Amino acid sequence: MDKRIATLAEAVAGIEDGAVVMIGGFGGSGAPIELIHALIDRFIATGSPKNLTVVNNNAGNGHVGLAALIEQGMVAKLICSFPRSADPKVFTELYLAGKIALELVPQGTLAERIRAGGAGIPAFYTPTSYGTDLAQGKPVEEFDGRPYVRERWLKADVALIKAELGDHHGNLTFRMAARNFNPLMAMAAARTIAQVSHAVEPGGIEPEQVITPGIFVQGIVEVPAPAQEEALNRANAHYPEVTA
Amino acid sequence: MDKRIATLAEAVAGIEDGAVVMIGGFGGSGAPIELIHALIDRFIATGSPKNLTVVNNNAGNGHVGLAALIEQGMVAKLICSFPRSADPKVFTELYLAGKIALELVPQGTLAERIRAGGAGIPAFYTPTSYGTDLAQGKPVEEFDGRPYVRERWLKADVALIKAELGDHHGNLTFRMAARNFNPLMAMAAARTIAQVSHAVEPGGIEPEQVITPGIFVQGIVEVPAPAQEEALNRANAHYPEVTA
Amino acid sequence: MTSKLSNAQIAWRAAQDIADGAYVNLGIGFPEMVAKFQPPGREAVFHTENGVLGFGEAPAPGTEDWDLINAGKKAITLKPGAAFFHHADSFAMVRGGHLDVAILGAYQVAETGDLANWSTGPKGVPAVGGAMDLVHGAKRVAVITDHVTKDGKPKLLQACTLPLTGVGCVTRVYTSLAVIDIEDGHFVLREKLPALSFDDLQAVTGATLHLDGAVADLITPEL
Amino acid sequence: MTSKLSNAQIAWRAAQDIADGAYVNLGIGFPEMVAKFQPPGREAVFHTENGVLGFGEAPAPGTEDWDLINAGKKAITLKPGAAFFHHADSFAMVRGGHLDVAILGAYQVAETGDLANWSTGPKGVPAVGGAMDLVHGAKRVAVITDHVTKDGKPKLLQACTLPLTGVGCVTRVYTSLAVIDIEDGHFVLREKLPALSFDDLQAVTGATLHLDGAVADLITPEL
Repeated sequence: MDKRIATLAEAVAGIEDGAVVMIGGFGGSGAPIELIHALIDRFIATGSPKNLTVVNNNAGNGHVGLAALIEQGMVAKLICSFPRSADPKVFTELYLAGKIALELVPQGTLAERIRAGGAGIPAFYTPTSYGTDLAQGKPVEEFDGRPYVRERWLKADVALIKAELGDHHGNLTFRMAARNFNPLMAMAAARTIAQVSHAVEPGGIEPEQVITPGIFVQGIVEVPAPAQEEALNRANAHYPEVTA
Repeated sequence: MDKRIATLAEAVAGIEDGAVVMIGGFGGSGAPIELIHALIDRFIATGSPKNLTVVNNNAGNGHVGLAALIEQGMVAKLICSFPRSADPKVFTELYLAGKIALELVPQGTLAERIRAGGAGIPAFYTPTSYGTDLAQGKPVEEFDGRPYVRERWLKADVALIKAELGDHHGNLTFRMAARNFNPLMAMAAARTIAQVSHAVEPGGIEPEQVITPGIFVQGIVEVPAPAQEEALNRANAHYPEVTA
Repeated sequence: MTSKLSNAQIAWRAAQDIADGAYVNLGIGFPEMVAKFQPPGREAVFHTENGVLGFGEAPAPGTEDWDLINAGKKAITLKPGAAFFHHADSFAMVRGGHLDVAILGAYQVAETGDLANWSTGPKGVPAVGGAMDLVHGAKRVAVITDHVTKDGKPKLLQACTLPLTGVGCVTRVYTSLAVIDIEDGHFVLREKLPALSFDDLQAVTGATLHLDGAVADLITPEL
Repeated sequence: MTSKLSNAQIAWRAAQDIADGAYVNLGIGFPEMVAKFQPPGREAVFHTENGVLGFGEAPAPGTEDWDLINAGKKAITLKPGAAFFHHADSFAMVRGGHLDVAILGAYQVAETGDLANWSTGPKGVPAVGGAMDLVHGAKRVAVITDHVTKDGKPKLLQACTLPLTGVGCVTRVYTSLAVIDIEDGHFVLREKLPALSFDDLQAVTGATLHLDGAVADLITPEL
């Protein structure tokens, strides 16, 4: 078994127009910048994929990664908890112009809905959002005298995630807090592609230290020394590069 | 912060009559034998705790660990998925004599109910057991055209679990497949006591390698070179020892 | 000439349908035998409910590590690329549709795909384990079984009479006499022992066998 | 003489109620300041939604690692005994009642314990983050806030007028003028600035302040 994919272009080749795409990361930490940029390259070259529904905690920052994907007009709808940040201008402008749809989900509910999608749990109850605008239209039920809101699972056609080590079976580890949504999204997508900073042979990760077992991963692509969104933004980077 | 408890006797001192006690392990693997035996010692010395509801995947094996706890008559009810095994005589006899209650739960549902208890999810839907005797009396609902059974969370007053490394904050790792239910039960109990084979200083476990974060653990007690149920049973051990 | 396949031969036949790299859960007992018969050049990744992916054969007696067991509580070994995880993650794999194949034993299978394999009735101590989870979620749920019970009664029926494990979950049955798919509430005969007539097979089957194209010969090595 | 507490002083006061070894989540922004004022000899363990327990102060500028951030996306450092985990486990800690204290900011707090702290209305881009989760589950949900809005209107009200974050979730409010508990749908005054009369405090509070025994002086160091 060898799930390695040779190039970023191949890794994102199968993503279709209209796909639901989960993108890992919390802000820039754990964001698969190189996979996102490969998707942008494909769009610029071919006009596809477009009309995507993207699931991410945020709405991107600056003009790289997710923000760049949105800036290209590839995203029709965003499902996220916090589309505000230091420089979310790209999303804000499209949103206020009515050009991108937003489904706002509390962060813990977002995480649990994704896990539920991965775990075959079609719906669950949570106290979160009870009595608030975000519970509107959702079934409410009392358990042990306390009201809870019913939430549905969230699944995706593709997950693009970022990991630290990845072996040929797709077993993954994550670097520090870059773990965040990545292991959950790996579970919830029909096809999960992980960019890994170091591809290793099977056995290169201690079985007890595997965070995402390979069964949740369909392909890995090695991206040594990946870019960090925060660093790119501090350098005012744009993707694709703005040529004067 | 130092969650170390000096002795096994102290570790099990707070468990009251009628308590719901989750006990980690799958068969003997990951079973906190020494904590269970300490609980038996206390019962023999004081007559308490009794009338316990125990949550475990199985019903014990031979005459040590959980089987010995049941043999003492301390357990009023068992919630488990598989109370049959090589030598479950102790449970079988009490059960057929109507002296112990049994709530039979499919293994995956048991795991998910425990996780739900730990995660603040009072109920969830699963395809498991739909149309079977084990779904009787449970609400059924269709999602996306497929029927699912609603299951409730499972919580406990106390969890007794077994870990490999444990630091003073209660961060834990587990040895191989001895992980099983242990991390879930740690989440679902008001008070989780872990017997650890090696107690280490904070920092003695790499933050990325922590499996159960200390927030889920209220006490650790070091038990170097813990007994293994399978080995005890192969030696036909009884607890307490049968004196001729 | 064999009048029916041995368990090993049934397991061998089931193993031929497992693709290289497939994620597979084999039920406790007889189904575990399927692992022995993977065709050369193919390597499935085996899952066990208690939290291991990528395990291999039993260790030599005396070298067991009782923290390294399968769902049947038998000692196992690891292959490179193995992973450990807790029970909730393990059943997320099962329920979430991540396994390619689950191969289970059966007391009875109905033409509707219903399976009964966990309880022979109200006597004794009931025990279900992971059976009810495994029948939901795996992309393909197959059964291996003798074609009839020990006293010669059909195990393939219009409807199960024993307590169900799951409803409409089985899609293929490998028996000691035949390979039968379950499609749209029907048994569809795919392969049968060459020496066995359709009528004789139908006679020991408790529901109508349908045909959909040619029936292949069910031929296995001597094992 | 100070007519009201500074943010640092409010944070200091809130910090005095955090026990040694408590598991604490501090909301983004102003609440993060509480970490600076732990009394000597006490050490709380701080949780951040994005999957870290046991983090410490910000690193020196230029030494940040952007894979080691808090929920506000600011760089942090680790203390011995820290742990990383994914978002579902992180919110299991929150929702499952494992945090001892969550300290949050507020636009408005009602005497019912309702909190509004995520949206100032339909304009602009809505963003909720983890706020709605944090108000459920932590054993104690406290708010730190100026007693009144920038234009002098009460933030402590009979009912919130802004979109709610959660219903009946807040149990204590540390303001620039007072410490107020929420019990049985009432504001109960516990401490107030010594120079401030009850009537003057009531005048800037949008719901009745109840008394339950003596009101202590709210005294903080100069910060």
